[in-house]
Amino acid sequence: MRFGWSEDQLAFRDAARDLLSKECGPDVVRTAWEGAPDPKPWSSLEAMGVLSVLVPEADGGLGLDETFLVPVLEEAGRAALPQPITDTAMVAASLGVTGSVVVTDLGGPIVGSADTADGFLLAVDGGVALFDADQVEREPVTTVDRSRHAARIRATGPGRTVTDDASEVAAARDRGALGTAAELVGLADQMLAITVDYVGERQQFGKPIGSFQAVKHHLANARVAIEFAGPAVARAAWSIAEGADTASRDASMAKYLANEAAAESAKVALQCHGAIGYTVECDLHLYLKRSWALRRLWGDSDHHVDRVAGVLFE
Amino acid sequence: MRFGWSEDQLAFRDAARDLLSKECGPDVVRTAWEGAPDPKPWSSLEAMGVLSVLVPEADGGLGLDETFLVPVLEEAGRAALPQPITDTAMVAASLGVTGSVVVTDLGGPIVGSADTADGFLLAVDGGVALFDADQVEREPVTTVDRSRHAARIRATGPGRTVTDDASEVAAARDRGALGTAAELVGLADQMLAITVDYVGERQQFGKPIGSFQAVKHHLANARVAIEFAGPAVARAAWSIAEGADTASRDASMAKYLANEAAAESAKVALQCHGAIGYTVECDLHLYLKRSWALRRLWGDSDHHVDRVAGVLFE
Amino acid sequence: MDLNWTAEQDANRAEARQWLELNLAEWRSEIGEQLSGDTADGVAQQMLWEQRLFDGGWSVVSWPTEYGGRGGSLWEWLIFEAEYWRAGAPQRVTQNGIQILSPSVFEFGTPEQKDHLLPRMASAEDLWCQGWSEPNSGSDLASVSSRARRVDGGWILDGQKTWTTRGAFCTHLFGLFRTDPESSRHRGLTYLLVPLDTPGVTVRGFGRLDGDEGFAEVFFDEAFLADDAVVGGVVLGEVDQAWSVVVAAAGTERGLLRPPGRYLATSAELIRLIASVDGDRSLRRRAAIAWMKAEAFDLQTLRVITSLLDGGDLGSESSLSKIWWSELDIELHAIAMDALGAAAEIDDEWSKGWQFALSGPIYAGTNEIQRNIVAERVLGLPR
Amino acid sequence: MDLNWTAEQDANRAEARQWLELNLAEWRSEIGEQLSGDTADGVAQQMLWEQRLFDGGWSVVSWPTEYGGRGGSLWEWLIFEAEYWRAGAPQRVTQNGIQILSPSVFEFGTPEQKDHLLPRMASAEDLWCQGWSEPNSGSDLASVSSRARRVDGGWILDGQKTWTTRGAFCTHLFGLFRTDPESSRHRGLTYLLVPLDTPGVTVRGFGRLDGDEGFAEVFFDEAFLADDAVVGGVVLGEVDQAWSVVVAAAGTERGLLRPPGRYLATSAELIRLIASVDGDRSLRRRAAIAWMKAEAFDLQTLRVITSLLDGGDLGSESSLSKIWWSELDIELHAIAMDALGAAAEIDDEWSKGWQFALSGPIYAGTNEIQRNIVAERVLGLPR
Repeated sequence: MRFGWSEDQLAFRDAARDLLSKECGPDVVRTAWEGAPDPKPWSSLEAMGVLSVLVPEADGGLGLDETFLVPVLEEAGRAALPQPITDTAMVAASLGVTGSVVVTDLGGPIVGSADTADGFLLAVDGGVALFDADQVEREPVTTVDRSRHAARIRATGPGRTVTDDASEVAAARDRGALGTAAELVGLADQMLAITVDYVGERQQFGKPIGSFQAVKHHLANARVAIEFAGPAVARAAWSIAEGADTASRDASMAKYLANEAAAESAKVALQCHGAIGYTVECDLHLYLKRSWALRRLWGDSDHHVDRVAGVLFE
Repeated sequence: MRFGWSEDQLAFRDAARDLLSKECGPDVVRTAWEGAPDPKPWSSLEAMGVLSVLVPEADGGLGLDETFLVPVLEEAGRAALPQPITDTAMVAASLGVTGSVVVTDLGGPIVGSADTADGFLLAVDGGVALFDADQVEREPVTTVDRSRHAARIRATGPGRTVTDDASEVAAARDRGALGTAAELVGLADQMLAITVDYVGERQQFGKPIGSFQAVKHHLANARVAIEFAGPAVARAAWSIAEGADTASRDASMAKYLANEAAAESAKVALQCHGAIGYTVECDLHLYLKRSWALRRLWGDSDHHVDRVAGVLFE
Repeated sequence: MDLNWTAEQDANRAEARQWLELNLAEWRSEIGEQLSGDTADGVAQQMLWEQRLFDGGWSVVSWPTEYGGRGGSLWEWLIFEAEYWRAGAPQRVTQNGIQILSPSVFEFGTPEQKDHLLPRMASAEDLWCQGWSEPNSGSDLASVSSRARRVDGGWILDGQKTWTTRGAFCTHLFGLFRTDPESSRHRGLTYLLVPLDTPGVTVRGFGRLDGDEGFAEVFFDEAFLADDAVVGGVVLGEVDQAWSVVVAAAGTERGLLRPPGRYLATSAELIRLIASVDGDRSLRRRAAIAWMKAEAFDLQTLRVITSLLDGGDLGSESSLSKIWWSELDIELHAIAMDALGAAAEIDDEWSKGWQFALSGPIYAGTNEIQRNIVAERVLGLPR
Repeated sequence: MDLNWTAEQDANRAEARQWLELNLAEWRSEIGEQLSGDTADGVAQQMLWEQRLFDGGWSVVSWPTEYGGRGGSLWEWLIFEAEYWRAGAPQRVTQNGIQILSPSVFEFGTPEQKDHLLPRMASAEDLWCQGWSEPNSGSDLASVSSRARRVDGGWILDGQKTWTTRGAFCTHLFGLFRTDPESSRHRGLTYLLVPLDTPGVTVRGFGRLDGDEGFAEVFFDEAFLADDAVVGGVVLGEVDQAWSVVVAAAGTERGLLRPPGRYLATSAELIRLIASVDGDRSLRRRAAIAWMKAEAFDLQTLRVITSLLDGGDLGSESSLSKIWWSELDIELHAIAMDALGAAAEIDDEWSKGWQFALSGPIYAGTNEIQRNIVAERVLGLPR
């Protein structure tokens, strides 16, 4: 028994965090609201091997498992990395599909980075098939988080069957829930951190607003939710990596707790920022809106609670 | 349109409040924990006409309606009057059944004042029948609120049919929910008032604990819940008195909001009292435990929410 | 207690309903696609709507007819508002003037100010925005530092206001300015009425959370505000005595009553939404609970109006209402978002409503401040 | 990361499970109807159980064998606790000594104190209660006013402690006493060990919320506490320096780790209850959520133990756990109450558990205090 990331996993994560803090600050996220995202952080992550963690070494990947990838996805969430890293690095890679940006509709009908993706992994008759960018039709969707560049996708070409195996598709969905849960924990932590900084500086009634007990308790609630979502995500990474019997249940639990932690953190972050946070000029909204989108991708809270209840009351 | 109690209704209520504050203080509630309740407040209310508000004048009652009775039931709740006043004055009286203490199982299988009641109104084959004390068998139940003197009741005699009309039985249940809702609003207000007094006096860290923002916000939440439950109870009284189409829905709404207000008030009252409230030596527990019992009598929150949802989504 | 409306009130309701149905249809066909009221083009559309409302005599139902009102009672106001929201009519671009400024004009204005300001406000000739918050004065309103210096024939204004709702589209601002430079906190402030085209006043619109330009910063750079820049004078109440105006406004009934019809209308839409997506039992339960809360707010408002008509006053109890409706609005929209599932992220009416609802616990005094008020002034807890 | 238990740990678990099954059955047949551990007769029953635990070597799994422990690691402690609660074994009457006093004895006790106190605590020969709270010192522990005056050969104690859990059934009290009469707040306090049969000490049991005599008041009326009233001395740590002991105890790992098995066991019972009453979907959802929270607490504990074994320390993060388990315990029991419906008011195990759960956010520092600690010490917000 040892429940903590290894030295290697931590080093890999820290490298990603350094990279993202340099190359994917809020200004970079903002550019993705205006047009195509800056390709730099994505290609740096690619160069680091993040996109091919799950790809076997024989195929040019790192040949590692989800316990290496998940800590990095938390960092991608913290940075609100515009591209759908869970789709590419977690779901597509685990199905043996590589490409620079591979997106999928397995997590829901509204697909991110639809305009720049070079691969589309679409649900087809109980299996999944891969389509090139010129084999699909995009119906763009304006989402609250503009940096998602989302669309509904319809295949126009034949595609290449990736799997017909329903259990592989189900496993891919579990990985999508896990990856998104990791991003949400990072986002929750980021929203909390921004807010802790803000309430320490903002003065009202002659003192920092962070010294008011109501503000303290709001932020403590967010911290509590994050504290207990993190281990659930880590455990699900391990369960999936090990192929444990409980992998699906654990993925659902991770997504549920991460959803709720992100919801709590988003709520108190906005409230404690007050009017300053209620503008698109404040960076907070970049993270807030990403968290709203990810909460409902790869299954919302009700969906995952029902899956867990299904196991407990089977 | 005029949404407020009349002068007469207020005068009747105030008389009941005066009477109960003199004759049914916490010491009197405590005696009901040890044995038979002090009969004084009950007989005073009887003499005032409270038990026969709904009884026609021709039958010796006051010939008034629920809008007179409900404000008094709030006072009975505030005082945690040990006897089941909703059973007697609201439900039995509206079915034309009089007697000193009439109890019923229409609100649930566990019946209060089972040892001292002189009439038992029991559900029988879709209708209700009245049984004397010697026509029933009691299976005593130890409840958390010992002052309830509760039992499960089984008829052993033939009884007297009161009604076979399912709609009258349903109306009796609505009245039971309404009366209990009124008691709960009074209880919620009482628990809050006791706590406001306490936190104004109790000193910790060199000041009254009521000056801490966390304590303030707890108590403000209880006050908000009560503020919006009260009008729902008043409206249901009017709807039932007028025979409005929405009477059942309104009774359910009243019971739901009163349940939640009492739950909120009970929660924050205990928390703000701390260890002092967590003892049977503190009066708070008398009101707390009564509120727990009444929340589930005459339909719990889920039951009443489902009834309202049934109307809204019919 | 009598919850029946009178025949006259029923007739009022029918008249309002009919007028709204007809005029909304006409207005909608006139404007084509309806735009957000927090954009320049949307405001232009809504000015057409305000004009209709005023011409129809519905702009300010409870005001005396001499100021452009209908002379209606609070009941008629409530009935109209219920119909207004039920009909899906747009949020009023005139609301900051009508809801926040007008009660103070009624109470503190000179006859000349009333005669001039109120009809122009009702007819939307003047569009008023609120100049209270500043970059360093949000919850702590008494800390405002924008200054007005007395000079011959007027005032020189300096400083900055911000988060000014629809400031970029308004003609006038009412605001608090520090006129006694030696003063601190709530003393020495004056309530001034400022045309936004005054030289030295600069307005910069900026994006609210939903991206619409619903907020503005207003900069005052040695701006000269002539005493007659507003007919009747630019000072409302007494010089250095703005705080008494602000406090009284919080206790007056006009405007501060939030119309419950708005939340009843949202809950009715929510129920339609959930019925249409075949919501499961727990969504239906949540919607029923939210509906009950909207209904309870309506009932509580009936209770408050009855009490006002009996001579009571609103006082600090308005804080109870503010907590309730703001948290209810979030609850209603959160349930809708959950019912929409994956579609919740689409930028449409529901998600706009969700974002707007999130401002409820912040504006008009955060809910943290409201809970302090409930605890201290309603319950009497020590400060 | 490796969430598999070793073969040795699996064997430990099997051994514990088997021992508990056998011994609980024997103990239950020995005592007949099991009474509340907060009554005199119930404590007598539980002393028989404590004796079995000690004889079996399971009383203090993680203590060194020289003090009556099993010399197990924190993992073995965790495994045993999970099995303990899973088996439905009773709450420990020895817990205040083992969980709260013993960490301080390990850190601050003299060798003689350790040799004497710890084995007697493990074997339940001494039953310890905590003398911290006073009528005017609850959340504000630093305000204690019970006094100890130094005299020849000992101390004279005066004052009162209260809400002393199981005080009426214990043999000894550990408590904070003001030994420097000039001192205030957290300075000048001494941590004293007091046999409850000391002349001048009076214990009065009284009813907790559930009516059981689970609380006591302890009165000190010129009570003479001889220096040798406890072998090794009655002062733990240094005179006037109790606060450093209290602070260190909050940061040490032993005892303060709340065993998650307790909540996992309750959530398993809850799931059985709801399955048995054919709970509707929303009850099942609520139970699944509560189960996830219990599971998350288990996982977070595994994370904390891993970190402790890596040389980390617990520190203020224990406040996060306290908030979580105390509110989870209420949630678990509230769902059970709702599942029971009308039967929820019956005075039985579930309603006892509900009432006990309500004490969670109050004792061991209210959750309001814990949230302050999280905000100030974990997040670094200004005090």
